[in-house]
Amino acid sequence: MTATRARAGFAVDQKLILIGLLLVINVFFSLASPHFFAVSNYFNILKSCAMIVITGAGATLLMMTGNFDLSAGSNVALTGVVYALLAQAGVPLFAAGCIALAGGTAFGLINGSLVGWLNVPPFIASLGMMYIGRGLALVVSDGSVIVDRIPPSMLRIYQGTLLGMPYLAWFIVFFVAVFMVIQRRTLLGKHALATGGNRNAAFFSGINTGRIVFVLYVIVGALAAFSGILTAARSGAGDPRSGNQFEFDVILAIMLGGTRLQGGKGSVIGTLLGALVVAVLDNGLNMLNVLTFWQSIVKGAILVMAILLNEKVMAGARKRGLARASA
Amino acid sequence: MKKILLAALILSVAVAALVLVGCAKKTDEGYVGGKPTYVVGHIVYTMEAQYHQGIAKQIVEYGKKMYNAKVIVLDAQGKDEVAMSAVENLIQQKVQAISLHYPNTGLTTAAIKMAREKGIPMVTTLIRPSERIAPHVQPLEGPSSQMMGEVAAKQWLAAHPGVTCRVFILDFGKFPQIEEMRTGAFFQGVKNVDPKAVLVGQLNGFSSTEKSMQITLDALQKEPRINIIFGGNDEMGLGALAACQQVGRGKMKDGVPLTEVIAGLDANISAMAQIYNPNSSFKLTHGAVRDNAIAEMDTMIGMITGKIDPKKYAETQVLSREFDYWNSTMEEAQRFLEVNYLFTGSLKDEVAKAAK
Amino acid sequence: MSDEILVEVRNLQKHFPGVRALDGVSFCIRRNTVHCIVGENGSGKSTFIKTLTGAHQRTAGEILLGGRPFEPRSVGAAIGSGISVLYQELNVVDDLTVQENLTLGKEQSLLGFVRKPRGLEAVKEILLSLDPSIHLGDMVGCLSVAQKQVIEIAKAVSTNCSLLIMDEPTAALSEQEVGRLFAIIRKLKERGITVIYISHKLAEVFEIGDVVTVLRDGQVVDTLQVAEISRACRDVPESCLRIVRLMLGKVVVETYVPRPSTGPARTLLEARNINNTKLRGVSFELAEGEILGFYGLVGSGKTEVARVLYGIDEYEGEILVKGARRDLRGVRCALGAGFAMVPEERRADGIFAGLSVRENIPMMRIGSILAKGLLSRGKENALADRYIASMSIAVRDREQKVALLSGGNQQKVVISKCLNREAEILLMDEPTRGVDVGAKHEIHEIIRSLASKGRGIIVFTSEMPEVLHLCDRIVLMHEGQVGEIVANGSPAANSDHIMSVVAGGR
Amino acid sequence: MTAMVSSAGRRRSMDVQKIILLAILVGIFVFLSLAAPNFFAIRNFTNILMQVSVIVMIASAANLLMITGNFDLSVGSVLAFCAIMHAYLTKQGMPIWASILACVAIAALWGVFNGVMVGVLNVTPVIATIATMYAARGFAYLIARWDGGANITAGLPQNFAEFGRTMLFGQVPIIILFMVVVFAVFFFIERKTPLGRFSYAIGGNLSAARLSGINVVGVIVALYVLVGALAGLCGIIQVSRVGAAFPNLGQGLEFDVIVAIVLGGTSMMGGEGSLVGMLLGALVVGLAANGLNLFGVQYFYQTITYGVILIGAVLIDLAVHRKA
Repeated sequence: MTATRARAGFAVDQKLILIGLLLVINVFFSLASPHFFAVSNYFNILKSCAMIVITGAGATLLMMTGNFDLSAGSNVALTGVVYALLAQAGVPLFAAGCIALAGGTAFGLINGSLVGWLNVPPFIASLGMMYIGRGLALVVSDGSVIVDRIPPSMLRIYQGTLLGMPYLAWFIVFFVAVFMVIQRRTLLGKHALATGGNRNAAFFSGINTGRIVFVLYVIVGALAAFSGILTAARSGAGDPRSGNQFEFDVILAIMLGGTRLQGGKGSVIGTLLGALVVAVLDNGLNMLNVLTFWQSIVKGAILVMAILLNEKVMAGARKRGLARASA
Repeated sequence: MKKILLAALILSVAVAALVLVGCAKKTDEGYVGGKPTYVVGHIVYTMEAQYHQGIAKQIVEYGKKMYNAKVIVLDAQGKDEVAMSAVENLIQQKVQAISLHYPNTGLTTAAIKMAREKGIPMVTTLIRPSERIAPHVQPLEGPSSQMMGEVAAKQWLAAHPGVTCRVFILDFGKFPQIEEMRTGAFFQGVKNVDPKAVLVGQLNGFSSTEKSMQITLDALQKEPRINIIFGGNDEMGLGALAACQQVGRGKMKDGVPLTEVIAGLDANISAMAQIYNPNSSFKLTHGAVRDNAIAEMDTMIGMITGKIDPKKYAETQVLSREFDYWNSTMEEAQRFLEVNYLFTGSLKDEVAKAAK
Repeated sequence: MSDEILVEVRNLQKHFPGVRALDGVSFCIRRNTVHCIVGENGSGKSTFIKTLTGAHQRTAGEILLGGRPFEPRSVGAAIGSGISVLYQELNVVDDLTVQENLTLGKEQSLLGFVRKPRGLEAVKEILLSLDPSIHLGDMVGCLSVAQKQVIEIAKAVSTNCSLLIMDEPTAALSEQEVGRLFAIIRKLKERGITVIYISHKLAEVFEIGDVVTVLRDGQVVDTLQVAEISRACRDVPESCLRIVRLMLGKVVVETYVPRPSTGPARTLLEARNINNTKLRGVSFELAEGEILGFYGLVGSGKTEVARVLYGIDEYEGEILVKGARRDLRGVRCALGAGFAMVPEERRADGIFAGLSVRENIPMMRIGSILAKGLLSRGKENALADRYIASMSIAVRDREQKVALLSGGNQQKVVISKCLNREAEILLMDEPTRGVDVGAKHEIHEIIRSLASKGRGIIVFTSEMPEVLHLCDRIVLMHEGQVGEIVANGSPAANSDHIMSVVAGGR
Repeated sequence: MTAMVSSAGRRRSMDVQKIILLAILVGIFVFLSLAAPNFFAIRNFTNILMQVSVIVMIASAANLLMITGNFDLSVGSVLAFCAIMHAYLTKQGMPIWASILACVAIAALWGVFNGVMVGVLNVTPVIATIATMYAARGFAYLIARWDGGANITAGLPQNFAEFGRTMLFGQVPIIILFMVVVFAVFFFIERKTPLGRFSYAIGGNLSAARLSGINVVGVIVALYVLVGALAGLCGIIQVSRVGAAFPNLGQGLEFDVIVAIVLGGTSMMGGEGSLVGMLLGALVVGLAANGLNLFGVQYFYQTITYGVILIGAVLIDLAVHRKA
């Protein structure tokens, strides 16, 4: 039967494009810049996109249900500030981290309740929370960077390494793995896909779609909070202005990875690849000492190209009868 | 279909590549003996502001001329993550020294330490890091800001005896050091002249002329008696001016303030053109571009050659030159612009145009 | 045992603002029977189902399930108590495999991890017994409508439901598939499952039903034993019309009346040797004032012909309109060439549900309501009223949202929209699908009158009665080729011959 | 849960939402007139209108676009691009009228670019317009740089700067006139022209629209062009108001626009919405901002209020529906 083949083919193709794209730009940069092709630099790249991947891993599942979270960036800032404030107040870092995490999770909880239970459109709910969160971050920090009396050990999460690999890289591996499993092997993953694929079907199968969405928002909130802690750890300070436009980088990575805004099929790996493409571009372009304004233009071009190729693949998949060919 | 994919892929990547090479090329020529003696990095808080672009240009120019040094300029785009990966990026590119301007004081400290581990000395500028462990270049903004405040108040009171100074300030949203060196100092200056002076309001102008205009409009609505406005940088000052003119104010008669006095900061061309226009009420600014850049460059080279101890906090202070309609001549301004902003035109003409 | 009452409905009431959708419905459903519910669109059938399955909360009355009062608060609750529904819009997830769909919502899991479901053999067995051509690993997105239905049925069965409700399950099926579905329903009966079967098609009621309840305007007209009626039919054919009369209050008997041909008609359309991925060497002609029927099983290529003529699919070959060769690339050139189509999927491709009747009708020829290049409300209203009258569309007023109309009236709106195009050649893909008997009759009348006005009409249908009643000539499709073209009324135009052609090519 | 019920519900919601917005508007209004200093004054109302004018102008076109189920995140960047372009050209001595035409044309081209990507190549609007957003902003900075700075301020013809601040009858800033005109035009388009009707059709049922022979691609491209052109025009107006061109003009504008539209009851899925609702939405936001500035509230709290209004408005709306 063609069906199974079609499915496999589809999945592979789409990843292949990103992988191919990655290879090409990697080769290009390696040739163009003497400093690019080095383990340490790849660690830099991983570090620079760690937060995006970590949050994106969960957000991918959320987008598979047809929802998204614009408040992630504000959550990052708020959590970071709270974390720093607690640390400043002398709370042991671990405890402070837990409290901050709880706070960020609560943030996701509100998002989840608004969208999952009260049926507020995700755009409005999370955009509103984006403003509120940003505002709160500025209020609690009184708009200034929280840095005095912060124990230097805070930096360790960001700068430390394990077996020669930065913690952040390990985190990427860990979270991507976890959420791959969740996506492929768990009820949550299946039901998320069902919710986005055909809400009625999910509903009639007795799946509580509201709860799925709610849970995923909470998860994304927690992940964003964790990213917030990492952000604070990066500078050893809580900056209420950090994580600005973070949510876009996340959504961009997810969509590059081939997950549709409308929900349905999606893949965590795709998100990882998408984030890497952007990160490698940023890093490489800086290596080539390209003027920042050109960088943004090139970035735009590459984005469109990647999506175009995705579309082509989708179309191909459709031709092979994956989706119902409609006029 | 596969063919189409491949073709599209290769084609578009190729195009992108060409663009890159195209703009990467031109930075790498004109060094004595074909290659630079030193390679250093300079991280800009954001290339959006004319002031910061100005400094960047100066460092590149001066570095090349003076030390045959190549300066890699990276833009932090006002984002922590970008700033940090910029530092990592420079370390990766094995530069010999880095100069960094970023308002997150914690991040700058962390960056200094990170670079130091890799044996790369770093100098900070404009915003002092949270820990004073490395050389720092600081324009003396405080005194100049205060002086501007005094001049503004004097001029206002001279023209309107007995009318208390009502000050409105546009800032970047509460940065302590900005408070200390710019907004606070300015208001202090006003108070020195007019003890009864009141601060009507201080709001974030997001260093955008557009937003500053809107906010100033609201401020003037709230308190029409505002008569001294200070913009945390020239962009905001111009916004304030635009707002005043929108509501039929912003006027002077041969330097005699009719409606209010506006001050900015950075001393860039657009500000100067208004300052020497006898009819507009934007009249004061101050700034240091070239000297700041020179100090940064010298410090970096000094640290590389071992003349300066990269682990010791030493503040190189540069004068932030104050300009106003009453106490500084257009010729001085012309020279300042030429030196600092590589200005090639003639200020006189600009003013003439603006005054039309 | 089989006489035991499974569901008893007593004076069920459901009121919506302004409407009494159900107005005191009472009847019994016996265990292990196929209980048909018939009635026009808007007679309250779907409302009844929704109340029974907890999608709606009843206003008054009571339902007894197996003797005990039954008050489903939610769809979940209804499923829990063994009631499953097969809705018209299929509720399967295309992105999941057959197996994942079958187990969706009741996966065995350990700490949230999906386990290899244990009861799989059971499901597999059910699926096999229903349709062996479906494999557990297939992506549901690649299956046909019928197959998706089977999956839903299998799912219902595997949730060991005792009552399965089918809401017009044959709407999207070809006769062959209908046959298979009925076989499945019989199997279900063997499994001791009671089926509530909702349909417009009396033939189906006779074939599969045990008991039939007739609804009209939210009230029960009568509940009858199908066996009795059919016996009656055998004895006195007229009494066969009794049930029809019950349903409509008026009699509809359709038989083909060859219309007097007004001399040698001009050829409107000529297709020569059309080929594409699905079609092989299709050629036919359409004369002015002719109703040409395309009949065939699903996959026989009749829909593909429609798509080619309407410029949706690519093709090789020649298409001449009034003798002039036209190259149909894209819907807009097809429209330009004088075609207009009533699409098969009314909801998906036909109506603008959110817009009013007034706004829907002029969509295909906005020019018809323009005055000096601007929309003229006056013209628009006039146009809408004209069609509401001529098509006797049942609406509150022309401002009513099409979404709120019954299926039949929605279809009429779609047809009006198409007619307003004033095209010479009308392509009608399943023009009466999901339309009640009364509306069906009216639509047929409309088609005939259009033909008599000299339009050329091509009807693509999977209902043999429709072809036989309506069309002057019938193109029998088989595996993408024209099997045979029979003139209606000729001896060749009998169901046996037709079936043999479409099924076997010869 | 069937298409019928939900869509019916949404249609009803439209008017309800407008009423709610109106209520909120009046509420804020009354509160401010009582509490805020100098709020209740003609000049302040012109002031508020002046501040929402750019948003309203662009949103007038963007509203129709969103009714088709698409949106444009690049308006802010295109605005900046045209602002800089215009400044650059006039500085090079091009006559103002010519430069205006040229810039609006270029802005329209950005629109074509978006429209083709979305309408023809089926790139999802998010990615397509974000890409344009990056590109246009990038070029804006580059042009400024080629001119030798981070912005173009010096050397602009002064009389043009004056023009943007002209007061009609000494009371009404001319930009408000522009706003009224643009709004009226699009009100007309929405109600009276095929373009408006087709937008609803496309948003309501894309495939039905195609099969009805509506030129879907044409409509979408046309709307993107209109949005782009208006963004460009606003850019030029801003230059003339501010008296200088900055590449960071219109930052975050795309959001203010979308928020105004969505607050006004246009669904992001398309198919429904109205210009009047959008205007109310924009006014709510503008009024709130103005009030908070009058109180001299730090922008920290302003952002919070912004979010609360957004969510609050929708929640009230939903609550009302629960009852209805």
